[in-house]
Amino acid sequence: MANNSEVQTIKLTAKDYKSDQDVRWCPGCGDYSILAQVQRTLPDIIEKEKAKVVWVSGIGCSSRIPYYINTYGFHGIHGRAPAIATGVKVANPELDVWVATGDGDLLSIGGNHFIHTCRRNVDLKILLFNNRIYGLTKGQYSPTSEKGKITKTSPYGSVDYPFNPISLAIGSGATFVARAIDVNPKHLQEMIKRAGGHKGTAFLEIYQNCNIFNDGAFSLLTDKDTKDDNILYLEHGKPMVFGKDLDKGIKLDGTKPIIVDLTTGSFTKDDILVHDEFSAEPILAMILAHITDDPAFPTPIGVFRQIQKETYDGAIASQIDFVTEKRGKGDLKKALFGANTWEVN
Amino acid sequence: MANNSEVQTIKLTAKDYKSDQDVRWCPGCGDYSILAQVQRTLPDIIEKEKAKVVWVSGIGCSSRIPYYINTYGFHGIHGRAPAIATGVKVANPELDVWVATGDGDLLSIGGNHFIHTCRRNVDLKILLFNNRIYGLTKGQYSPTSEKGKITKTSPYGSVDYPFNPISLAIGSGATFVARAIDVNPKHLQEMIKRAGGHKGTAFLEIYQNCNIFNDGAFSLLTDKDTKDDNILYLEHGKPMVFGKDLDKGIKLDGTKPIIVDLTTGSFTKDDILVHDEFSAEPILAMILAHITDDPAFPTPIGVFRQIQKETYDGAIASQIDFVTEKRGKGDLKKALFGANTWEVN
Amino acid sequence: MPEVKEKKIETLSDVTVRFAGDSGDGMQLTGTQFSDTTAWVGNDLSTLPDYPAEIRAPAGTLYGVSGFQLHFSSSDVNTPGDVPDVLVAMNPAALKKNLPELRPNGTIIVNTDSFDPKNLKLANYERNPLEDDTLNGYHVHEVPITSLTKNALEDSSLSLKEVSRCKNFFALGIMYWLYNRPLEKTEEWLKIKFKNKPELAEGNIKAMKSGYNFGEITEIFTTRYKVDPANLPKGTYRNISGNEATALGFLTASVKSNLPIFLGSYPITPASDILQYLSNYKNFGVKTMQAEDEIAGITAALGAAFTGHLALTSTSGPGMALKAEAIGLAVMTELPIVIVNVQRGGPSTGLPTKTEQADLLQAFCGRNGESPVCVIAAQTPRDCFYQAIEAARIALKFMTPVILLTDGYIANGSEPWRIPDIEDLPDVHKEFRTEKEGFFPYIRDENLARPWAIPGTPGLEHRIGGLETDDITGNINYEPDNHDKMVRIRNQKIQNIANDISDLKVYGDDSGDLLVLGWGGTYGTLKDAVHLARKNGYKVSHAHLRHINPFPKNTKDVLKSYSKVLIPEINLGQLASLIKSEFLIEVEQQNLVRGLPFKTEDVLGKITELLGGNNGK
Amino acid sequence: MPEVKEKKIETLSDVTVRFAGDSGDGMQLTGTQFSDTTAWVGNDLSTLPDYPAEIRAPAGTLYGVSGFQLHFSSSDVNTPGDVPDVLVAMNPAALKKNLPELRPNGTIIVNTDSFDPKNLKLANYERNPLEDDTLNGYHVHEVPITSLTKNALEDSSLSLKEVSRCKNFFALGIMYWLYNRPLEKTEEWLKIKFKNKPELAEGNIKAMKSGYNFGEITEIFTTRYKVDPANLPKGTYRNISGNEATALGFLTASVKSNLPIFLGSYPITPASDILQYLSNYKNFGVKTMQAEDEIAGITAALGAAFTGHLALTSTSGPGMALKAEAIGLAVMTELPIVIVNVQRGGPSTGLPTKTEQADLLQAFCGRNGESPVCVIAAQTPRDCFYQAIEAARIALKFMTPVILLTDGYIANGSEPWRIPDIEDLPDVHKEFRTEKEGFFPYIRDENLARPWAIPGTPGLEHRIGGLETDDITGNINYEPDNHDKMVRIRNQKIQNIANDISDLKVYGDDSGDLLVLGWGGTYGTLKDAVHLARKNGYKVSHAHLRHINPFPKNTKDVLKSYSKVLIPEINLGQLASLIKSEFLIEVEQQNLVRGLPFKTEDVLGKITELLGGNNGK
Ligand SMILES: Cc1ncc(C[n+]2csc(CCOP(=O)(O)OP(=O)(O)O)c2C)c(N)n1
Ligand SMILES: Cc1ncc(C[n+]2csc(CCOP(=O)(O)OP(=O)(O)O)c2C)c(N)n1
Ligand code: SF4
Ligand code: SF4
Ligand SMILES: [Mg+2]
Ligand SMILES: [Mg+2]
Repeated sequence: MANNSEVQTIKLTAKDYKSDQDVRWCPGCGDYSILAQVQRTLPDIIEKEKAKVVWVSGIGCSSRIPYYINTYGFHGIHGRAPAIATGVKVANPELDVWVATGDGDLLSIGGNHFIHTCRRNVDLKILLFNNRIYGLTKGQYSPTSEKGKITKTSPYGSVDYPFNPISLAIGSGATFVARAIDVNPKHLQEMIKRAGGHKGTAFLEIYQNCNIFNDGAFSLLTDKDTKDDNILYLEHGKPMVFGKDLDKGIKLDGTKPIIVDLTTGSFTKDDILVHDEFSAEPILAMILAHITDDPAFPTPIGVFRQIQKETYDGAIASQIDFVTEKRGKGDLKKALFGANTWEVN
Repeated sequence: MANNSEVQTIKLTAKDYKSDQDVRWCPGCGDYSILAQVQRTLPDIIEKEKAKVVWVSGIGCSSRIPYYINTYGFHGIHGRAPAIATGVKVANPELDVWVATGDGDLLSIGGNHFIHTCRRNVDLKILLFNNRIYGLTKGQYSPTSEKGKITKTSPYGSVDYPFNPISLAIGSGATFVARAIDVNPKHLQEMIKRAGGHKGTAFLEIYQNCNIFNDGAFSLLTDKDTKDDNILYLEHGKPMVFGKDLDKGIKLDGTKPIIVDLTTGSFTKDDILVHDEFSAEPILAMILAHITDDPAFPTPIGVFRQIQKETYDGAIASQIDFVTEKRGKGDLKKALFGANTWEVN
Repeated sequence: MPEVKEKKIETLSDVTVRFAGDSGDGMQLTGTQFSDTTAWVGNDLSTLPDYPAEIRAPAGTLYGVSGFQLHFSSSDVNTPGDVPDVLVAMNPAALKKNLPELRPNGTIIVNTDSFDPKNLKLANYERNPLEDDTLNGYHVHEVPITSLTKNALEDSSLSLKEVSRCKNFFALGIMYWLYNRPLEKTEEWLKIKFKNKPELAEGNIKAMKSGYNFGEITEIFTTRYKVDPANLPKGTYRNISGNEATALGFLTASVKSNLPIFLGSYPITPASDILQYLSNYKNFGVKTMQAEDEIAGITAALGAAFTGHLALTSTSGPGMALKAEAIGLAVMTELPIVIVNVQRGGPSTGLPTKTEQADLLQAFCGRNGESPVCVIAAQTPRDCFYQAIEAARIALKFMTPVILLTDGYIANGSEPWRIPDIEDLPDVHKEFRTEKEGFFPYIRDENLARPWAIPGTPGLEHRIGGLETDDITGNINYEPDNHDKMVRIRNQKIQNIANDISDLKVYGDDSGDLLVLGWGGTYGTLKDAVHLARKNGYKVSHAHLRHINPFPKNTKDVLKSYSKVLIPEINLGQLASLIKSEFLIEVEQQNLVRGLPFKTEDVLGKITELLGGNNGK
Repeated sequence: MPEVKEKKIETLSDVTVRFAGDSGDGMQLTGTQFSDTTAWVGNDLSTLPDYPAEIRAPAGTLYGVSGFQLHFSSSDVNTPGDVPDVLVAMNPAALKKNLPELRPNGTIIVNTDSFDPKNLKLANYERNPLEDDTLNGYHVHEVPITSLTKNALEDSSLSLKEVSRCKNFFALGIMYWLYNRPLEKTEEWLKIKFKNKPELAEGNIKAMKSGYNFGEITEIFTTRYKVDPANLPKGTYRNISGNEATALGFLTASVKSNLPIFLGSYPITPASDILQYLSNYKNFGVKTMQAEDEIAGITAALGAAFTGHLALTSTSGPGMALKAEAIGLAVMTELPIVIVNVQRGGPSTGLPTKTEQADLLQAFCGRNGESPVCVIAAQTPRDCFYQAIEAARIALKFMTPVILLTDGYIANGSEPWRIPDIEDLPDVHKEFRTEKEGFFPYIRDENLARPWAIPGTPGLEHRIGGLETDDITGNINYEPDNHDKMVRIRNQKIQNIANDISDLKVYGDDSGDLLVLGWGGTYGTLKDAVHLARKNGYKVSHAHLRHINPFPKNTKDVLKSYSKVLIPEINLGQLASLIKSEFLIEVEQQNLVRGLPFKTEDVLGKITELLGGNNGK
């Protein structure tokens, strides 16, 4: 339903981004926090022009989010959100186009559109609500579920290896790759802002708890007792240290990362790998992507990589401008006449 | 049409793998060489049981190859060969299942099945005939065409960045990743054998000249004058040197590869990066994948990476064995009765 | 202890009850227990769960209401009942949502404890319906179920939350008392279910018994009811839902044909169950692949079909649309595969949790080119079992894709099923070709089926694909005459199936004023409606199509034997258009596209309308 | 110099020629030049290229033969001709492949130089057909075209290979002489084409002139022919193929509606041209996206439709199957989009380079649920222009997906087209909603179209999607009554289009013994056949449907005015089944599914058969 509010002249607030629809996720679902952080962050990213924001989604619990955000929204079909959003953005590059999607939606049925979006560098902000399960269809394993997972469709344990979504995004050429956690609101807000500020495909993986079908999937990263030892906060130009007392660090041995103890005296902060978000080559990002799968390592959170290159929508627009400049605005009569005509009198 | 030859008791030859169908590629097409190397190599890979070989393909010039190989073959629909082949292999893990596909077939419409096949590590040998163009549909750009390419559908130059297929395969978890060139028969044969010998998803990218719609796409790597300076042959345990006189080498500066001149005396072979096909982490492979896109670097040819892990088809079979062992062979009557019955007398 | 009055016992032939409460209130479980016990005492029955679309809607909301309807009788039951006679409403939202459907004069049992301001507001009640005239005209039994449960479990070691979760068993206890059912089945079940948490089993049992005693002791209920056992055929029975029956049908076809199942599928409501059930049968050699999408599901299955498996794929409407291209490939390669479409409300994502019959034409012609497939439809939950076998049988015998249509209503609904003797079931089988002499991949048998020569068979190496194939050799062939011939052969092969299926049967007289013709999940309703109309003296009969492409051979004769034909469908007239085009006869239509099964009275009304108020005389 | 005899000139009204040779022989080019010149001298004409399925089949093979057929006349031309009168055969394979279709007694010009043992073998000729009785009954002109071309270009600076490539222009020269056509158009064209390689232009021109002179001078040809200009309406003409016309129609709709085009498409034969042509019009603001697959193509286009563009997607059969789910989304979201299906031979991959009409039912109902869309079909190459505009007009006005069906035959075929005045073309337009007052996304206008409020419009923020929508507010709504209502509204909206389209027109009398009813690319053939039958005294008329869903309002009346209705189709009877189901009338069918257009004589034969040999009297 439309919201007939006046064009705002003062800065919007989170409330302006709330639609009149009841939010219908399960009580306790991590999606609530993500929605809240989105609504809190949007006023900072898009200062006044709420009408220029479009949320596109596929199908899944996560994909319901457009109904709850009072902007333009398109709840598509399963897996196709990146393609629909590409059409929106190419049609009007002035719009801020966001994609909300789930691990099934983006990485199972929608995998192809995802990698092609990354390849083309379409200027879309993709928020992946990764709960490592199919929520809406009531609990089948997803392409991010761990191997051996027991679910309704894998009563004896799934035989599929999971994707590493960050690795896949990097492998397909994404220009902005980051990760956040639903219950870490400040950091999540920052990541949403960073994604929103990126020109090009911004891929933000958000670990999201599905308390009904996959409760505690990220508890190592969210439980008070364990989170400090298991999260590595990435910050550009900062050494990669972690642990409650920041007493552990990551060091490179060739191309192989190793964990070193900073309390023994053998290593100092200077030995520690320094994060470089802006490296032209995706090697460091790939190293960080892969330590995620290694239980010995902490899970990196933050921006893995951000580089600049021309966007797909931008290139289409420039090409139109260029050709129009060169050949003049199209003349329909000329086009209909073509190269070869004759007269009948 | 069936070939009613007797079960062979002596070693087969290339001729045994020739079907009775006329080969219908354009004269001069690189596909001929690939077909020849396949036919030459198959007898070495699969010694006697021709009937256990299955070739599956999608749609494209390249995808016609099953008709020319006298084994079982399934010419599928566009993009779906990896999925069809997965069904074949899971149904009968005894079979040797090969996928022949093009850059449009595998990476455009078929991208999703490709990355999921890599993720699952299905025991398939995927030969990508990469001619960087849509051949069969007469010359539109493909997801491996360079940006700016002028084709029928991009008269002002394409605005798409290409995929780096090796990077994509690595990003999606492939366990065997290699590259060869159509006109390099010996090396191509070796790569086909290596792929054939791998247990798990083997991805072999073959640079293939389409002399009609994209002639000379790989001429830097095939012309006598330029090829030595532009190809880096990867060999496990060997330093990465190249050039006509093997006088240039690759060295790592942190995670960044640089080219060094071995003739100045500043560097010796010992400074040079040594190839490790079997590294557990895909970092070295990723570095090599990405120098392909850098015109300053030679193009690596050979095996980028090979690791071992359980295959999807293998895991499905083991799970069946395990459950059957544990619960006994299924009893239909019991299954029909279920948990809760009553009698009506 | 209060004095126990002797209560009146009334015998009924037919009762429909509906349990309704919040999603968290365990209504599905309560309903299932009541069904199981009811089946066990020998009634015929039919059930219909009604889940909310949300996974876990916030407690107390209208869209969070979960319902379970059950129709049981001392005679034949064909539907879960049009309108409930009894409603158990665990909260205001459940009352609000279900009241409109209750029979006038019906009985309501409410949990008064939940009628607090917060819940009333969540249910959009401005005033407490227990206190105004909302419930006038109903028999209302107000029971403080929550507090009574708490009282009963005062001494238990369970937490308050756990205690409160037992309240549905208190309600069940009341219902058991009311309808004179034994507690033992549920008691047993609870003991097994909570064998690791005996205190929970005990708590629930105690709650149930307290509910039972509450009925016995209090003055609220003056009458209890008896529904005598139905006269069912002898045998061993179980309850079965449509999706479970489909899965078991395939399992049976697999065992009978000695071909392992390969199911390539992608989860989708309301079809996911089939994948879920079949995943359990690993020790039958069943291979299930949860594919990355519907296209991978069916194409992998086609790969397995090529390789000699019993190939299956299961989905619902939108997923079916995605499989269209691959079904065409199955037609061209003439591989045996069964595609199950558990229809739901459409178009597009539509109404995922609601039922519909609107994918019939899609099954017929939702592909490019002349692409004929066999289409069959199941008509009740248990019929899914037989039609799954039939689909597999035809697919293998004729080397063709078969589309099996079921729908959300019969897929989720359940009914008692007399478990058949395996030997009595139809023969499902197909030989692989191994003989080299005279082998060609597109040579045909008397039914026009081509041979099945699977990879691994020495000497039969051959290639198949989606390009037009040469008659006999199977090579690529672009010749005009060959194409025309092959188009007709593929079509004829499907028509030949008509020689291999049973005639369309008629319930009622062989001719008359009206034939009610249906297909799929409306079976029970149409049958009941026709039964009632006939009782009222109308000359009306009922026929229900299971085979839709091709139609049974006698279809035309049947249609022509009645003055009028009425086709009720949960779509805008899809079977009607096929019948009109095929037989050029006028038909009457009844189309209600409400995401719900038909009601008997809707159809009865239409029959009466068509035949006139004077009983057709 | 030999003596020049005066040659006889014969006037003909109607000629069909076919150029045939190896793919490398430039036959398409030769044919196009002959057409252009023929059009320029004022004949009406129609052309049909026939490419091999292979990209570049090996030289000399049968499957490497490339043909170009051209029918020209001093009166109306509706088809490229049933059977050629003249065959130019550049090699044995071309002769072998095309001879069976030549008119008995027809003329053959062969390049004798190519009849060497190697080429004869490649063409599967056991003996040289020039030396046995194969060509008895034809007028054969044996010309050593290759050597004559070489002789003519002896002094040129071109390489031998280049010289040999000029031989098609020698052949063209002969044909120009034979049919009395001027050389100047082709001369001009060659000069522009090879402006950077003038020696090539010169060589080809010289070859052509030598061919012309060869006809003049030698004794081989005794007669030349004249085909007078046709009586065509005044105006400026061009040749146009169906795919080019489709692209230009959309471009026109874009300019007229002031909406930039967004075309999301994936290449596929024979539809790729549309994407290719439209990619050239960047300076019209046309946005083309070569998507990763057909699904991305249409869903991106839907995104662009939401954002206020003229949204298009183009494909052929298998690609159409893949778009099914997304078309359902377009139906539910009620967004304007045109989906072009250039039909080819099916099912599955089928016959990619051949024509067919077998995707009609797929267009109608190839989706889940009740998912009605508007379906229209173009009937000739130039008609594609008008139907593209019509499709865009309806899509925008009714906020609906429209499926535009063309086929490989009219897509690749070409004909002269009188370029219309832009002002005379239909109005295509749609206002965006900007008014906030009273806005709801699913409020409707008098046609039942909903408003188009595009992102960026302040105050009209709203959400759409594939779940069932609430009437008016567009919120998600799962209620039974709303669903039934919306299903009917969506259907009624499509039916309303019937109020906005022109009546079905009849060629011939308004009533009679037989109506030949067609749709799509068979137009010209049916018209010709009916024309000939009428000349023979039969009471037969012709009507051709452009709007198929909904049918024009007078369709029933038209059908009922004839004793019989014949529906010829290149499928097994798809329009026939729609007509039967909609109007309950018996129809006669003629179905040839050979990947080829009908021949006039086929249809004429059927008419005669139906009406009896005695001219229907
Ligand atoms: C074409 C199609 N296939 C399948 C479905 C069923 N479906 C809906 S959502 C979903 C997956 C949901 O998982 P995810 O994307 O991880 O989202 P979540 O619910 O976990 O947020 C599936 C399989 C569908 N709606 N459409
Ligand atoms: C569903 C579908 N979409 C499109 C096509 C048309 N098509 C056939 S092959 C092809 C691409 C060919 O390119 P590639 O895979 O690179 O193979 P190549 O011919 O270059 O070997 C396309 C677009 C098709 N056959 N089916
Ligand atoms: S099912 Fe899981 S993901 Fe979906 S709303 Fe409930 S808690 Fe959230
Ligand atoms: S078009 Fe290109 S890829 Fe295809 S057969 Fe010809 S040369 Fe080979
Ligand atoms: Mg999920
Ligand atoms: Mg290619």
